[in-house]
Amino acid sequence: MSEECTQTTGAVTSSELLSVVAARELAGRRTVFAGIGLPTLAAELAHLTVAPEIEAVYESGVCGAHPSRLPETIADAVLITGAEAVLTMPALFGSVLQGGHIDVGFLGAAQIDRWGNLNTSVIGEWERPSVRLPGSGGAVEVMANAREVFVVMRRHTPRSFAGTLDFCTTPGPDRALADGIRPLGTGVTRVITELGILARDGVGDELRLVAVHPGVTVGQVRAATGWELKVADTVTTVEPPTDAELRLLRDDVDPHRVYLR
Amino acid sequence: MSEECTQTTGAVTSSELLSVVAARELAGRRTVFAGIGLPTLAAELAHLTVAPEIEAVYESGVCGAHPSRLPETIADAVLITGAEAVLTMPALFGSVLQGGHIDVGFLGAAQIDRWGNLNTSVIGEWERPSVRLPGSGGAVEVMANAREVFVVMRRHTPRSFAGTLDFCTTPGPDRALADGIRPLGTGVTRVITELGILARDGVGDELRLVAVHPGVTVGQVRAATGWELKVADTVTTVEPPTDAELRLLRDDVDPHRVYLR
Amino acid sequence: MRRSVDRTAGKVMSMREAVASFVHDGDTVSLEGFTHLIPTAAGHEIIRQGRRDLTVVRMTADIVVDQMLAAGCVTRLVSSFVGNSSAGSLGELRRRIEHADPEPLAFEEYSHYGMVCRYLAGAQRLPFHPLRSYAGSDLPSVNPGMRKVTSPYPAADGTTEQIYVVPPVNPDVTFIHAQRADRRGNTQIWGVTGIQAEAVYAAEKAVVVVEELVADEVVRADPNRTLVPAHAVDAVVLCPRGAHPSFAQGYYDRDNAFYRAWSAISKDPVRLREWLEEWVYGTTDHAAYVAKLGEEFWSGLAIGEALSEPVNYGRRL
Amino acid sequence: MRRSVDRTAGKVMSMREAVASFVHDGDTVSLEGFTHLIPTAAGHEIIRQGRRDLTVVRMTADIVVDQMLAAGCVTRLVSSFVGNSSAGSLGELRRRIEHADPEPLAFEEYSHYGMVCRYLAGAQRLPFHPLRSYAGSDLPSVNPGMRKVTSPYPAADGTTEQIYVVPPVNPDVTFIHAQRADRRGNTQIWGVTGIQAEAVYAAEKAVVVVEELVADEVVRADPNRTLVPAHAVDAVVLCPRGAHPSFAQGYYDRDNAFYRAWSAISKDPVRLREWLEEWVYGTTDHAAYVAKLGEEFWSGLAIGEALSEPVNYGRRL
Repeated sequence: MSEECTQTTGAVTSSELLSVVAARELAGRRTVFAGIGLPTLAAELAHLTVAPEIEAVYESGVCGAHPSRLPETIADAVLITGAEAVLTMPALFGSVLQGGHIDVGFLGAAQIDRWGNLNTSVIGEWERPSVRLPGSGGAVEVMANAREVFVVMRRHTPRSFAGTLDFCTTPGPDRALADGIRPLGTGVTRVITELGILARDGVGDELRLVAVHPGVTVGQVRAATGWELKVADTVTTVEPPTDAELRLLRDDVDPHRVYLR
Repeated sequence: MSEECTQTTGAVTSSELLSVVAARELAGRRTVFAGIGLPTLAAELAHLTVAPEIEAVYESGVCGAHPSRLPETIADAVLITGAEAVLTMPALFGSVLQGGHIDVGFLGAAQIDRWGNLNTSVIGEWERPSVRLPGSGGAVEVMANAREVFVVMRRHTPRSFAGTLDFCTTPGPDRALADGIRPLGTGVTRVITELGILARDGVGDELRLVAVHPGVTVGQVRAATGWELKVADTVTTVEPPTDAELRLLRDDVDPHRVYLR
Repeated sequence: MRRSVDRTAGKVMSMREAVASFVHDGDTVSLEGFTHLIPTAAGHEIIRQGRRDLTVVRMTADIVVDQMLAAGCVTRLVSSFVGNSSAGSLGELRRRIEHADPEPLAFEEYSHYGMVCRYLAGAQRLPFHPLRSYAGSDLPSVNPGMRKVTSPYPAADGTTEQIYVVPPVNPDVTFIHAQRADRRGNTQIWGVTGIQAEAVYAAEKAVVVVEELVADEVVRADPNRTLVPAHAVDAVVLCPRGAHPSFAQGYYDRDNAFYRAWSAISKDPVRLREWLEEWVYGTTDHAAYVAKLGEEFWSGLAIGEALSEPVNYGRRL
Repeated sequence: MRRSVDRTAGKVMSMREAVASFVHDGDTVSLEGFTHLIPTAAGHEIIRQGRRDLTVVRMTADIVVDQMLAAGCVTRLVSSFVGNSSAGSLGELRRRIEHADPEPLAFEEYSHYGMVCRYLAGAQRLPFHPLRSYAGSDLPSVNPGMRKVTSPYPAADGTTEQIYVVPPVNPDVTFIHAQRADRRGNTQIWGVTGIQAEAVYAAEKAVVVVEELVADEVVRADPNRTLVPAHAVDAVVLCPRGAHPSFAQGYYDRDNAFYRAWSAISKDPVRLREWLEEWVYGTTDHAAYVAKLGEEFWSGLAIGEALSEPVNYGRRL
């Protein structure tokens, strides 16, 4: 993707690109609710670069993990041994998450709409879906309670960036307000995809395109989005992963290639 | 109090009498929510006699205590070391007590009325009382949630067995029903005093005199009670503490005379 | 009124006895363990004994649930995540929901904290538990369990505030897997402890399956480690490696290869049936399942030592 | 939105700095510790610094609260038990409530579980927490905080069900005492653990006072022992014997003689004033208070060893 990187570090994969961009967005953040996979990579890379003080909190109750290997699940034994704390589930979801101690929550989804509402339940009708997806897990709680939410979506298509969700599992603050309940968090503030970065500031705000990866045009992103995508006045080009970022990611964060493929 | 005891074991004190009678009432019970003092003595004696399988649960979260010494507080270090479990306060009050796992709760009070409602807050008006008492502690929860409640009152007087409570801190099930809420427990089923034993079966039932200590008349108990006391068709005489009971109490349960005075 | 358990009665029994005694056709059965300490062996014994019409309650409905579905034990599922961890799909569950194949599956869909609050309410005999979830979600439209309550206190800005609540769940029986217990049922768990304690307290009956049955003194040397006290436990089942393919912190590691394999196995109903025949119906009990996997297999999941340091509980001098 | 704590910033400070930084006139201050680990030294430093108009939140308002009342720090008390343990009365508290002497004390009276639920609601940002208490009690008539909510689910018999609720409590600052913490604030407690974790999470700021400041490795060797993680802690104060006359399981025993003595001391306002002059105003800090009591005194509260057995957290091979 970036010529000057290729020589020293090999071709940048999609996982590497998304992890590096997500890590940069964590600058200055303190607590991140990390799912397994790209969010773990991003949090670990941020810890080594832009957010040395960051604490990854896992849905399993682990706080301040210092894993000897990259974890394969949110409750991986290597996350527990040597961690600073392992909390009960009521404490984790009640006091830590709903209590407002999470700065950034990472979420993924099968579908996202222009307000950052997410579908992880079904494709088709809920009662007899064409695809039954895993459902919320803790996503409803992360969206409702984290200060802000980053969404990482590998595939940017009109199907996944949907004009209308098949089902809204995880509502953003706009839908909460419409339901008569004042939301606590900002909802989705960043969506990081293979094409670029969408951003959103708060209640009433739509996602808008703020950055594209090198070689991607605004038109391409618009065409890949299932609604009429708003575009920032200035769309920047994402700086490709640097050699330093890639070396840290490959040699220190995921040397056994658990997630980097 | 009982001549045949005096010779071998010395005079029976009021504490000993109340402890022995309370212990007998615990026959067949499994979990007892024990306060410090007479309830601890009663539970320990019951464990050695009529209820070998009994488990004392303490407000501090201790379950299945095996103290090396008689505890002086509900959180005494000797209750913790060697206990089977020490629970958090939400677990103790929420899951164990409100969850319905306590067979018998022991309570004391400054005042009790004919329905077994208790006052531990004030003598006089709540806003500017003549005596400010400690308040509920966990008594409200014990009454609301234990299967039944035993009350031990050292002094049986018209002031403490009150026609009208100065303040109802801890309501029995009749008052709960009148407040529109279905109670879960039976409320007070036994009141053990220096004069005898009052009993009550359930909702709508008043306390009635069922037994007197040797030498005490029904008339004496009536005169010492601040309402027109109901009396059972047959009032039995409480069997005085046996030598075996007293020996266990004095030599095994409280050899250091923490509570037996 | 909740049962009162005789904590000194003989509670130690085989898995066969525990399932025969405490699981009946039509029961609501909770199996908890969040990634860690999943009571797989309990699920397999329920399959062997051919229970029917069960409602299964499990936050993360994963492989063991897919297996119970395939064995025809389950007509209703209450869950907050229906997937094979991050390793793929549950083939049987998807057939049941997407195609009613071979029969429909009633599904109550919650989120994780919704399930946590249902267990909390169940354990505490509360009529409901409030939580700051579901506002604006489509979930309440397909799940009548999610309702709103108006707070009797004004919000910070003086307005009236509404909040969603969930109802209690009170399983007929809860199974959990744990590292160790004594014969009375005092149960110690470390590592990820999840919602196991609340799931036990919420249930009418509770069965604790353990890696080790230990002497009273072991438990009593560290009472803060006891998350489930004897008075809440009806049966203790000794069943080493009973959480496989899940793991037991400090005992054996997770079988990640099996998780990855399950997507392909479960995608093909014939292959899934063969798997059940060979590994569940074809083994008399979990000990046979463990033996069939073989010691070489288990050595691949072996772990090393990382001991906690002792703390002083103190002793009066 | 709740604060976000930098968990790696310099949090270790003296009690003087912690009180100066986090306690202001008019604040709501929670001091928790249920018989065990009472943060007495924190209360004494608040007295030394002469804070005024505080609302004190403490389930068992005992000696330290009586002392803070006598020092004129407190105008409002939120509590579920106002007594000197089982050892007698609190003289100053009774004068304040019974005779408004020297000035009235506003008092919010709860029960223990009512307070637990207020902390739970505070920690979880809930508008209220339900509990099966107060039905038929006179407490709601003197405490407008206790209100009823109608359950949106029918009761088992089909009728409508009501339940009492309590509002959240969110102290400006919570102080707890604990056995040990690391420099980041990861705090480990054993023995009676009470409501400390929830009291910390309910507060805007939290100060943890510890018997020992330990290396990161000590905490990380037993993460299940950490009840309060670093992200919830703003300051760590090393203050050995800071719970006296309460106790610290595994460190020193309770000073029962002082509890018994307090009834007489506090009954006489002059004697109480003299006690404060000598033991609080007359000591520069808790180290001076400890030294003044003398090593012979402390040897009387010394305890022996009863170590927990280590458990294996495991290590990937």
